[in-house]
This record gives sequence, structure tokens and C-alpha cells, in this order.
Amino acid sequence: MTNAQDRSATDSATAPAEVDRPTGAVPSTTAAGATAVSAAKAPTAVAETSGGVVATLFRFQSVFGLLAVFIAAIIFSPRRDGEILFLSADNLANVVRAVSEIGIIAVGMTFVILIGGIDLSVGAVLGLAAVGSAVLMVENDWGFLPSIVVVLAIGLVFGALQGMATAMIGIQSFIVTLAGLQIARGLARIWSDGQGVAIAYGNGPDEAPDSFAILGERTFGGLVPIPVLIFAVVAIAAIVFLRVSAFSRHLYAVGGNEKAARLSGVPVIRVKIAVFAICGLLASLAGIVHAVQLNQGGPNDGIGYELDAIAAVVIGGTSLAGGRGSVAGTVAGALLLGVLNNVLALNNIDSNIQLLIKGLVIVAAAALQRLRPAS
Amino acid sequence: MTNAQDRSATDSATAPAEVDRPTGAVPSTTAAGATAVSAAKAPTAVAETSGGVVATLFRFQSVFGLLAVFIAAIIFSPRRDGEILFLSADNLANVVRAVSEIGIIAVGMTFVILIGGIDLSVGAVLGLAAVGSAVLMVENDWGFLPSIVVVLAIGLVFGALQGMATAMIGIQSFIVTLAGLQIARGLARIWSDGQGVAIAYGNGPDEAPDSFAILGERTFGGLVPIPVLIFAVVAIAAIVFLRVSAFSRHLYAVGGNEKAARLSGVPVIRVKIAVFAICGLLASLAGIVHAVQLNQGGPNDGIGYELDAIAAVVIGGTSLAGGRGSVAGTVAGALLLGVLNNVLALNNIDSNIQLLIKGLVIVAAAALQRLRPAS
Amino acid sequence: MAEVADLVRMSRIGKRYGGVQACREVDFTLGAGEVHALLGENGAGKSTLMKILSGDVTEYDGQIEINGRNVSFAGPTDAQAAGIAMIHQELDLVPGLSVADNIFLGRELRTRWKTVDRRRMEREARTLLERSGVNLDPRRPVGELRVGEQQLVTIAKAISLDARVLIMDEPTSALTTSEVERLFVVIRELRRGGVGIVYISHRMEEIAQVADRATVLRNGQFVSSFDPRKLSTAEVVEAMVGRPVQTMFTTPDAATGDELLRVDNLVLKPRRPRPGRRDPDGISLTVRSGEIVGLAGLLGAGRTELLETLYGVAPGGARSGRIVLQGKEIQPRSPRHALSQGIGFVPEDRRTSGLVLFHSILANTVVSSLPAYGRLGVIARRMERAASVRMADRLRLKFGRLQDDVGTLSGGNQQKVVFGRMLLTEPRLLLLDEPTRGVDIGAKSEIYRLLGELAGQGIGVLLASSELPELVGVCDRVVVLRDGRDVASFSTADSSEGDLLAAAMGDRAVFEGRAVFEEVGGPQ
Amino acid sequence: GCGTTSERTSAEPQAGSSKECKGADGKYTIGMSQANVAEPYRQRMDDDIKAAAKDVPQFEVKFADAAQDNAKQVADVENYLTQQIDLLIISPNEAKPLTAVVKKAFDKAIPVIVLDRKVEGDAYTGFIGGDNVEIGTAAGKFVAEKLLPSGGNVVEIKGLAGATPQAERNQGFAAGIKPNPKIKIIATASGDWLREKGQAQMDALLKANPKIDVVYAHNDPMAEGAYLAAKAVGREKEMKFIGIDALPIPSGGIKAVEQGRLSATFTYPTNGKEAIAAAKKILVDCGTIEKTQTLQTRLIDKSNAASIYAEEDPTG
Ligand SMILES: Nc1ncnc2c1ncn2[C@@H]1O[C@H](COP(=O)(O)OP(=O)(O)OP(=O)(O)O)[C@@H](O)[C@H]1O
Ligand SMILES: Nc1ncnc2c1ncn2[C@@H]1O[C@H](COP(=O)(O)OP(=O)(O)OP(=O)(O)O)[C@@H](O)[C@H]1O
Ligand SMILES: O[C@@H]1[C@@H](O)[C@H](O)OC[C@H]1O
Ligand SMILES: [Mg+2]
Ligand SMILES: [Mg+2]
Repeated sequence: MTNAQDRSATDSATAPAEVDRPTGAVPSTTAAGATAVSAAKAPTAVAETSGGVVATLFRFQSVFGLLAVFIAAIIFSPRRDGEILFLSADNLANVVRAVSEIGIIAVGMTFVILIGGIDLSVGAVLGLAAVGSAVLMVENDWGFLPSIVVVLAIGLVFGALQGMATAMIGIQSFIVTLAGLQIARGLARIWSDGQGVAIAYGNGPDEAPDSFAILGERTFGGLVPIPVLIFAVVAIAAIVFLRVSAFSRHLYAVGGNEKAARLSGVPVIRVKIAVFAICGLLASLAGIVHAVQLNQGGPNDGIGYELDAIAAVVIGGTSLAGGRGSVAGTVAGALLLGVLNNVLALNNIDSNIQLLIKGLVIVAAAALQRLRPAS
Repeated sequence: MTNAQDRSATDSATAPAEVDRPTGAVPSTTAAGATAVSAAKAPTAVAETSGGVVATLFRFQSVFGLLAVFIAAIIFSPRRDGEILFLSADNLANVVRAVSEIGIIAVGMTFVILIGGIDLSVGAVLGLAAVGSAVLMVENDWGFLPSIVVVLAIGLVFGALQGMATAMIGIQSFIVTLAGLQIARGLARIWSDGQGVAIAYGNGPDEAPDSFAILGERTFGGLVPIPVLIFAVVAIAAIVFLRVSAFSRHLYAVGGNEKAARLSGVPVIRVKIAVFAICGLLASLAGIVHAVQLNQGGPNDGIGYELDAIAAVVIGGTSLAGGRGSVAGTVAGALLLGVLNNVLALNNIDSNIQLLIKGLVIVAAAALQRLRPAS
Repeated sequence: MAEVADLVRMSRIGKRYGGVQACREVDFTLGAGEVHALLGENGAGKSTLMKILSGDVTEYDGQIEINGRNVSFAGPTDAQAAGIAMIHQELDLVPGLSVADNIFLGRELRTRWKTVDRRRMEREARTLLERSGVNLDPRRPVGELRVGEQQLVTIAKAISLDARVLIMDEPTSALTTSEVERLFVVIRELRRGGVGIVYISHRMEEIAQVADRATVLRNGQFVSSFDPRKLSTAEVVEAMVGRPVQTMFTTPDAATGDELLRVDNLVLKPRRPRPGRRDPDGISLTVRSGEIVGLAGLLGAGRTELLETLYGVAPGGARSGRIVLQGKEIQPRSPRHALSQGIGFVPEDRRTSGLVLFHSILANTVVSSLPAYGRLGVIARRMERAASVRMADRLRLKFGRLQDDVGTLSGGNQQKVVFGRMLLTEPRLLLLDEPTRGVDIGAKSEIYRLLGELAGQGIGVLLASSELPELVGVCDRVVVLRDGRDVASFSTADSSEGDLLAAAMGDRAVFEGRAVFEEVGGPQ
Repeated sequence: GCGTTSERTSAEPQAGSSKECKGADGKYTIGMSQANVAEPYRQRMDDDIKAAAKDVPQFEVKFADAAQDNAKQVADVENYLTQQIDLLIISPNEAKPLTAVVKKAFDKAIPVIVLDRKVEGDAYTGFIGGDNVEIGTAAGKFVAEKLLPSGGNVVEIKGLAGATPQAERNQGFAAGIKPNPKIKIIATASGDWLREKGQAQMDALLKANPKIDVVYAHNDPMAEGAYLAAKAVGREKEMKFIGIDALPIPSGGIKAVEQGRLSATFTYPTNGKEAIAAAKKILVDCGTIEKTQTLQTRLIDKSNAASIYAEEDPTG
């Protein structure tokens, strides 16, 4: 049938690249449209021509902003004896370490935003988890593993409860998690008696086990901080998970069109609860990382982190309306913010001017993402 | 036609209440959905029976939460000599005064959320406006009117610029206004040299005109604070505006179905810019009120107000997805938060426990709104 | 015909979407007082051509003349100012606004004080609605309305524009026969008033009834133009598809087997009733395996609600009566539960209830059957791809690549995706709600062929449709619903469309319905 | 010009000893890591440092704002290390979380001057700060002896829950009023250091408590907010307001005392001037400084407000 042949021939020659295509939902995009156009009788197999370099590039356009900021950072970095300070190994390690907590949170936040929700409680849950790990290990003298497990479980359950309130009662997640923020913050303050709980290491009472300290160290020749490693593992696990799991399809479907998802047999309520639980879990993991890095669990830790995390997600190209976005984008978004902070600090820009510059760069980065190749 | 009659009879017995119905947009729903099944030729006019008390009540169900909290406040209010302290006239005035700034902001926020956007910059714009009015009147010795006009214009323009970035470049408003937040905060700090600018009144240099002080006073026998009056005027104006203006239809349309709005000839971009401009204007008005109430314009004023304002809007039943909601609901939401804060403070509840209680009450209030009358 | 006074003259119109050439050098004219039908398969470019004319699509090749003057619209408002109005195929209404507000959106009536004149808008809306044949309270939010009612609202809206050119893109796809007849009365009135009308529809029987001229597009190109009253449906269809197509819908009468579904006096009393919903109020019916049972009824008879109840998506409330599937009583709780029982459902409104438009064809096709393509929650890509390709083949889906957004498909092809998704779940019982809404005749016959095939494999089908020819042609038996009750059951072997209509309307209405037929009975 | 108590822990090695001191001929970059600039007190600290450094031509001072986040402050210090500053001044958001990174700097032979809040251990060159327990005690004594010698009702508006000065000022105050058992703290509320929070909390406290004699706020902005609330219901004359900080700026506590809104405030020295003096001693004079330098608080009341304001004139 000539119709069909015409059509498909044209198709393969051009790049249809819908910019915001959910990378997770449509995973196998290595090959261009290799589908048999089936018209009437004889389905015609079409050669798999590549969707074009441009298309591929633009699938990763959240990386564009990062790249631009990275290059700007190199150009504007202060130098000493010809060395570009920004590029020095330990500075780069610092950059990533500094975003590792926000990054871990932002991965969970990506899940929540993908289903069209939002989680404002992550910063408070981080604080609660930081307090929890300090109190359990230092004051209650618990061991490393039980403490970690309990703290992670707290985050998981807290998130799941919020998920239930959203999914089962149908309250907007913004409200549920705004309330959750206050509750978690209140619990953190009560648990810690309102004071930061200092963490010292050793075998004595009132000391945390040395095994915990390791989480804050550096590895690979003292270069890579373990928190960076944890962030990397979380991010990669999330990316793989979103690519291969059936669950991820459900997640994207719920965010894309909840009604259609439900009618397709997606267990919408279960998906929502699971997603909020994952987000809570990751927030509490970030809290553990926070505590070990600062040797303290403070009840006010993580205030305002939710906005940073959401910013990373959105700069990473995930739509707040749900259904489109990717963890890879989020990682790029978090790194962009980290690089920006770092290069502004290295140049000792006045903190007020920094606010202006950051604002403008964020808008510019987002605007850059709106660009599409002309057809 | 028995069909039709049957149908409407059933209808009027029950409440049609679609929970999120925009009160502003569909104002006169006193009569139940009198629909006739249209068969062949003779459409049957159906008597418009009243939708019943329940229906009317449930149109205002965002008020339910407020009512419940109000009653709880009366019950839990401390008493003195049999007097219910919470209910005393000056306490009620205080309650409203305390929410007047958030309330004014939340009205503007309602507009933004109705078109499916969000404005995170309002707290920072409030700070900028507070600083602006203080600096202009005190340090630059400007008169009352020019200062106010310039400050309001700054808010308006700032909002409009954000609106343009969203509407014309198409960046998500969350990102635009997150950047706007930082920019406004930076500007406020730069303008004030980082310190609060104290406002003293009089005719001398370095003194603000007495006419400004009046904005902070009370009227009606010293009972009603002027800020409350301003809030009331803003709220009523917004409610009336949403009821009678064509613009409001456009606004709901943009939020409800942007494509349909565009196809109907609604000037979508103009509507968006106008809405953000209004929101900025109201935020700067709140900043003026803030400055006069605290006799100071501080660069850090209004930090975090955006979340409170959004909370008021969402508790008031407006959907973050846009297209549904009302200013009346927002006012109820703001008052709910105010009453809650007040009764907790009156009872001198420990601040950490307050956080827990607030969180739980907010969820409960939101859950209450999801309830519908059983048939 | 209207060579002298062409109202609209479109010449050499071309439009590309990425790799898809939606229109290619199309010429199209419309005269005053003419009803010009635009025909073609799904994806032929009909909507695109008309979106160009109505100012919705602004980047295209070619020229448009209105009344002999070259025009180029910057947007829909411009086109409206030039007297061109369009009823869009996808119902573009604002759910939160009232019917009246929707009708006058962008052109609100004002009082002396420039405020919105709500009263007058409601009054005029009521008149307009009555004119287009529906008695709706103009104050009701559009989001509450049935699809059919929404379609009538868009018609009223378009009429209110007092346009010289009125484009109707599938205005009747969700309407039942009586509303369609009513609409034709309106169209004739407009035509008498000198309005030029472009009429797009996949319901072939309508074309000969209403159109003065027909133009066929195929693959974005002009194919032919003719007087539809002079050609048979089969000839028209052959022009569209490019080959002869079986247009008489008949599915082989598969030998029906055991009773698959039995519904006994089903009543649902929802906890929170909504206006306009017609929940089951005493429905009994059976479906045997291998049997295709039709559901007929007027707008709001309760067909959709019955299917929703069987699929477990009805609102909560008290349910009485029995639902028996293969001898076992079931209580459908949720779609997931229904699917696990072997019940599949194809909803009526594919855009809001069926698809994630900005997700890929692949993702939309396999979402209901994911566990089948891997183990331990991990998807084997090759398997899901293979399943997806298999289904595309089987349904003769017309598409570019599996990764393309499903929203870029033409309406009929979107419908096939929803359909295919359910087939992949390998159901025993298929509930179909207007499964051919907006589907072209070729694809329809594919779907019917498929239904026949499925029935042959012993699957039972319950098919709700507003198209009487479809019900009579495809189903073995048709159950007629009225006011949420089953009122009649016909074997299609020995009953006609008229019988169904009569039963659907009830006694008195039959008389009126006949009157309508006589009044509009074909063009003079 | 304040009273100073010093203690010397001479056994500790001083940083910078390994480095050669370039003295007056050198150029020095000083990194100042501030916990946040949202609190007037801390903005003032930065301003004082800036002003004092103007007089030392060898110094260039950089500022970083951690915005109340321990983690951000750690990053700020690390960035300073990347830039290889010559001396670090830090006013930590909290003690424990900043200890490690301060030690890291100190171990790199960068002299560290810690302001206002201590870090743990002794891996820093010198600490300059006020004593919040002592300030609280002074405030308590002032109430017990001067304002309410025959007893009365006090309400306390506390700083942000979880902040050390909040706990210490609370604790010190309790000790200060202890000798006078007729003084009762009838209510406490959290004002989060903020003026508007002070106002809102006071609204309710006024309502719930018909007789209030003294309002003790953990800082001046909250005291001012409380004053505004009382004034709104015409009760500002019934009670006295005291605060802490006494910043010599137009919106600060000294002016509020001078203008009669507050009865007293207690200086909480910013140490800015002292920090630069110490830095000069280390870098320019190649000398050593005291390990701990505690600046005493000073009572500001109507009698000395004007003169002290003039003395510490911000525009000077
Ligand atoms: N926005 C779009 N982006 C990409 N492709 C599009 C878009 N709109 C239409 N197309 C493609 O253009 C072609 C023509 O579509 P059009 O909607 O005009 O068909 P149609 O004749 O109206 O079909 P139907 O009868 O199904 O409504 C189709 O192949 C469709 O996939
Ligand atoms: N008031 C309402 N609120 C929400 N949804 C409604 C309401 N009324 C009807 N619906 C939904 O609209 C659809 C029914 O409308 P539809 O257009 O299918 O009617 P119909 O097909 O003409 O009549 P039927 O299918 O009932 O014979 C269902 O999905 C139903 O749930
Ligand atoms: O007002 C000051 C507060 O801002 C700071 O954090 O701690 C000390 C207080 O005096
Ligand atoms: Mg079409
Ligand atoms: Mg239906």
C-alpha cells in the first residue's frame, strides 16, 4: 500500500523529537522508529534510520543548561598559578558532595512530581532522620545497622502515610505534605529536646559506632566522598529502575492521565503510596548522610531543602504537571545548581548579588530548555 | 416526558456539589441541574426546583473547615470570668489582623493558581516593598502618595515581568518565580544595605509622613485595624471582580483548558501577564501594610510567606491544577490558619506541639472538604 | 455549483508535522448556502485543513481567499472576525465554567457597566441550546455533562457566532439518531440563511442526507469531488479508501456458547449522586460467550453507567442485584479487579479516559498487560515491543514509530490503541463504549472484523453504541436501555433500526420521532 | 571599650606558626563565613568587620552567607580553602557541625578566629564571643532588682527553638530571677527571633494574661514586636519591655531604649572590630592572640542609651 510506505519513509528521515518525552516511559529509544506500518494487507518493515543527532541531543537537553553553566564556571573561575581552581579535583568533589543530599532528595522528589504530586516534607524528614540517627546511636547506644534501619523505616512510613492521605482521602499532596513538614519538624524538635545532638565516635556510651563515621569519609584515594557515592548509587538505581520496571510505567501513566491509568488497570492508589514512601525513604537517607557529614543531628536541619530539591527537578526538565521527566535530568539540575553556587562562591560575589545572578541563571537555564530545533 | 421529570426530581433531592466547583465562575447554582433528556423534538422545560439547602451549603464547603476550627477554638479557648477569650472583640480583630498580610497575598495567589500557575516570589516582593516604602519615605523623604505609588508599581512590574517569562517563553512559573524570589530578596537587601530601615513618623527629615502611620491604626472605635480593612476591601473587590468581569471567565478558562481558551479567542498571554502583575501588586500592597504595622521595612521581611499564602489558597479549596477555586475559599483558608495560630497561642501550647497540632488540623480540614453529603 | 460566489477558496494548501505531510497541495472551495462534506480516512488531513481555515494552525503553505480577498489569520480570533467558526473534533470546552460561560467565552455579553451580563448570557444560551435540540440548564458546569451534551454545547456555541462559514468537525460522533436529526434541521436553516458549512463525519449515511457536495482527501491529498446524493455509500467509501470496502456491517453469526455474563436486576444507588448520571436502576441481561450484545438507548439512557458499573468504576454506593460471570457471582471493585476477572473495557472518551496523549504509542498499548512481558517486575523490552507491534499489525494501525506520542495519531488510530491495549489483556468479556466514535469507515470495518474474530474465539462482547446501523449490523442481539432500565431486547436478525429507536424513546416519543423523520426525511 | 576577660591556653600550638609571617609587607585575604545575614545582629557583625578592615590596608575581606544552613556553611569554608585564604573568621551556625571543617582549615595552617558561637575542641586560633548565659542572668537580675523588686508577672518571648542562644538566654534568665521568688514567669512563647512573630505571639499573650509586668524577649526585634502588640490594645504603659542585642543602628535596640519603647537592652557584642584587631595581630604584627576572649555585656537603659549610641555610631 503506497500510502503507508510514503508515510513511513518520510517519518524516518526527520526527527520527531518531542522535547519533554519521558525518558523513563519510553525507554528503548536507541533505534529510531522501527515499526512495521501496517496498512491493509502487507505490513512494510521500515529501515531503522537514526532519529538524527539533533533529536538525540535534545532528548538530553536538561544537560544543556548544566553544560552551559559548567563552561561558564570554567571561564569565570579564579585561577592560581595558571590552575583553574574550579576544575581542581577536590573542588569538583566538593561541588558534588555539596549537592549530594539535595540530589538524593531530588531523586525521590522526581518520582513524586512524575505522578503529578509534590512533597514539601522532605527537608523536615531529613531533619527528623538526622536527629533520629544521632539520638539512637549516641543517646540510646544502638548499633549502626539497627539505627539506620529504623531511621529509614521512619522515613518510609512517614512518606507512606502522606501518600495514603493523598491517594485515599484525595487531599492535594501540597497540603498533606505541608502538614507533614510541620509534623516532622515538630517531632524532630521534640525527639532532640530542641538541641542539636552531637555525634562523637567510639565504643563508649554516648558515642556512635565507628562504622557510622565511615559514611562521611572519602574513598578512592581520599578523593571521592562517600556521600557522593551514595548519591551516585541512588541516582543510577533510580534511572535503571525507571527504565526497566513495570512499576515505572505505572508511575508515568498515573502522572500522565490518572483516569486513563485507573481504567487501564493501574493500581493508582498503590502507586501513589509507594512513590511517597520512596520519597520519604530517600529523604531519611539524606538525613543520615547529613548527620554523618556534620557530626550532628539537628532539629532544624534541612529547612528549605524542599525548594532546592524541587528546583533541581524542575530545572532538570520534569514537568510539575506530572507524566514527563527523568531522573537523569534531575541529576543534571542538581549539579547545575551546585556548580552555580560553587563558582559564585569561588569568585566571592557579594551574597546579595549572588541572589540576583542565581535567579537570572536559573531562568536562563530553563529558557534554554524551551528551545527546540527548527524542523 | 417522565424521563426528564424523574431525573430532575432525583437531582433536586440530592446535592450536585462538585467539590471543586469554582464559586466565582458558576455563581448561581441555586437550582439543581435541571437537565432534560433531549428526545426527538419536544424538549421539555423542567421546573427549576431548588437544589436544596445542602447543595448551597456544600458550595461553600471550604468554609466547613473554618467553621470546625472556629468551633474548636471556642471550645478550647481559655476563659476568664466566664468570658471566652477567643471570642472577645479585640482578639477576633487580632486574629484577622495577623492574617491580613497573608490574606492579601493569598488573594493574588488565588488568581495565579486559578490559571494553573504558582508564585513563589510573593514573600520576597513583600520584603522589597516594605524596604521600598521605608527607604523612600524615611531616607529619601518622599511624600506618602508618590512612595506608595512607586512601591505598588514596582510590585506590578515585577509580577508582570515574571508573567512574561512564563507566558511568552513558556518556562514553568514555579521556576520563574523561584528565580524571582531570589532576585527580589537580593534587591531588597541591596536597597536596604542589609538592615531593617526603621520608620519614625513626623515632618522632619528621616521621618515618614503621619499619613502613612494611619494605615497601621485602628478605626471604628479603635476596634478594627486598618490592615484588616484593607484585606477586606481587597478580598471583596476580588470576589466581585471574579463574579462580574469577563476577565475572570478568561482566567478560569486559561486555567481550566488553555487550548479551549485560545480557540475561543481568549488572549491567553495577556491574561497570564495580567494575573502575575496583579499578584505582584497585591504582594507589594501587603509589603506596605507590613512596614506600617512593624514600623520598619526589613530586607528579610516575608520570608516563607509564600507557603502560608499557598496553604491558605489550597485549604480554601482551590485546585493547584488550575481552573477551579474561589477567593471566598481563600479567605476562609487564611482565617482558618489565623484562628488555629491564635487559639494555640492563647493556650500557650508548647511550640513544638503546636507544629504537630497545626499539621494534623490542616490535614483534617482538607479532608473535611472532601466529604460530600450522603444521599 | 457555487462557482460564481465562492465564499472560501483554499488553494494549494500544504502542512507538515515533522515527518508527516498532513496536507499536500489541497484545493478546496465553499459556496454560500452550501453544505460541503469533507471525507477521508482517519489521518487523511481533514481536521488539519479546517484548522488552517479557522486560524488555529497558522503556519502552512498555500493561499486562502474569503470572498475573493486574500487572507492570512494570526489566530482563531482573526478567523472569527472574518466570519469563520469551527466546531472542533475534540471537545474543547472549559470544564469549570458553566454552559453559558463556555458558549460566550471570549465574547461575553456586557451590561451597561461593562460587567458580564450573566442573565442575558443564560437566556440566550438557553435559546441556542434549544435550537440545537437540547434542554440543558445553562448554569451547569460543563465538566458535569455527558459527552453528547458537551457536543451539543459546542454546536450551540458555534451557532452563536453567527458565522458565514461554519466548520463542523465530526459534530455528531457522540450523538444518537434523534439529536442528529435535530442538528440537520438546524443545518438546513443555516443553509437557507446563506451560511456555508463544511461537514466532516465518518457516518456515511449522514453525508447523503445533509451534504450538497463532497470532497475526499486521502493521505493529505485531494482525491475527488462529487454530489453525494448521486453516489452510493459504497462508491463514496471506495473513493475514500482507494479500494472497495465492505460497508454493510455484518459479523458472522458465531455459534454462541454458554452463558458468560448474567446481570440480574442490577441497581446502583450511589452514595453521592451526581446530576445527569443515570445509574443502573434495574437492568437484567445476559451475554453468551461468542455473542455480541448491543446496548441501545438515547443520550443519558445509562449505557455508559452500566458498563462502568460492570467494570468496577462506578461511584460507591449500595448495589443490589447480581453480576454473574461464568457462573460465579462477582463484585467488580476496581478496573484492576475487573481485568483480573477477564473483563476489559474500552471507554467512550479516549482523550480523557483512555490515553496519555504525550506518552508513546508503545507505552499506551502495553500499560494494561505489563506483567506479561517479564519477570519480577522487570520488563523485557523485546517482549513488550513484539506485543505492541503484533497488536499494531492486527489492528492495521497507521503510525510512524512506536515511540511517537500517541497524541499525534489521528483520532481513529488513537481509538485503535485503546482497543488494542484491552485485547492484550486477553479478556473473556469485552465492554465497549462507543468504540468506533470518530473512526473511519475502513477502520470501523476492521474493528467489526476483529469483533467477529474475537467472538469466534468465544469472547463475549457488550457493545454500547449510538449508531443504530452499527448495532443492527454488528450485534447478535440488542438490549435497549431507558432511564437506567432495560426495556426491550431484539434479535438483530428480525428487527430494524426503527424498532430500536421506538423502544429507546418509549411510546409517545415514537410518534414524535417519526414526525422528525418525515420532516427531515432526506433533502428535497 | 568593653570589659574583657581572657583565658590563655598557652600549651596549644598556634596556627600559622609553620608559615612564615610576611608581616606588614604582605597582602592578606580574609574569608569571613557568616551563619546568615537574615538576622540584623549578624548583618551588623559583617558590617563591623567591613568597617574595621577598611583601616588595615593589607586586608581584603570576603564574605559568605550560609543562610542558616550548617551544610552550606561547611561548603563555604571549603570554598575558602580552595581559594587559599590567609585567615578564616567564622561565626558558626552551630558548634558541632562546623568543628570538622574549621579543624581542616586550622590544620592547613590557616589561622581561624571563631566569633559568637564556639566550635568544639581547640582546633582554632582564638574565640571571641559573648556569654549568653551571663547575658540572660544579667537580664534576670535587672528584672529582679530594678524592674520588679517586689515581684510580678513576666512573659518570656524566646528565640528560635533549637538555637543555642535561645536555650542559654532562657537558662540564664531563670538563674537571674531566682533570688526573687515573687517573680513568676507566667508564659513563654516562641518568636523565632522575628519582629512580626514577637508581635503575633504577644497579641495572644496579652489576651490570655490580664496582668503582665515585664516582657523579656530574647532579642530586640521581638521585644519591639511585643511592644507594638501592647500598644495596639493600649496596654504598652502597663508593662516594661526588655530585649537583647543593643545594635547601634537606627532600627536597633539602643534607639528603642532611647525613644522609650524598651526599658533596657543588653549588648550582645558582634565582635567585628575585635576580630579584625585579632587578625591584624596575627598576620600583620606576627603576634599571638588570646585563645578565648569573652566580651562582657552591657546594660543599656534610658540613662546611657544616647551616649552609647553616639559612641558606637554606625556611620562613624
Ligand atoms: N499536532 C500534530 N502533530 C503531529 N502530527 C499531527 C498533528 N496533528 C495532526 N497530525 C498528523 O497529521 C495527519 C492528519 O491529521 P488530521 O487530524 O488532519 O486527520 P483527520 O483527517 O482529521 O483524521 P480523523 O478522521 O481521524 O480526525 C495525521 O497523520 C496526524 O497524525
Ligand atoms: N454529573 C456528572 N458528573 C460526572 N460525570 C458524569 C455526570 N453525568 C454523566 N457523567 C459521566 O458521563 C458519562 C455518560 O455520558 P455519556 O455521554 O456517555 O452519555 P450517553 O452515552 O449519551 O448516555 P449513556 O451512555 O448513559 O446511555 C459517564 O462517564 C458518566 O460517568
Ligand atoms: O538576635 C540575635 C539572633 O539573631 C542570633 O541568631 O543570635 C543572637 C541574637 O541576639
Ligand atoms: Mg479529524
Ligand atoms: Mg455513553
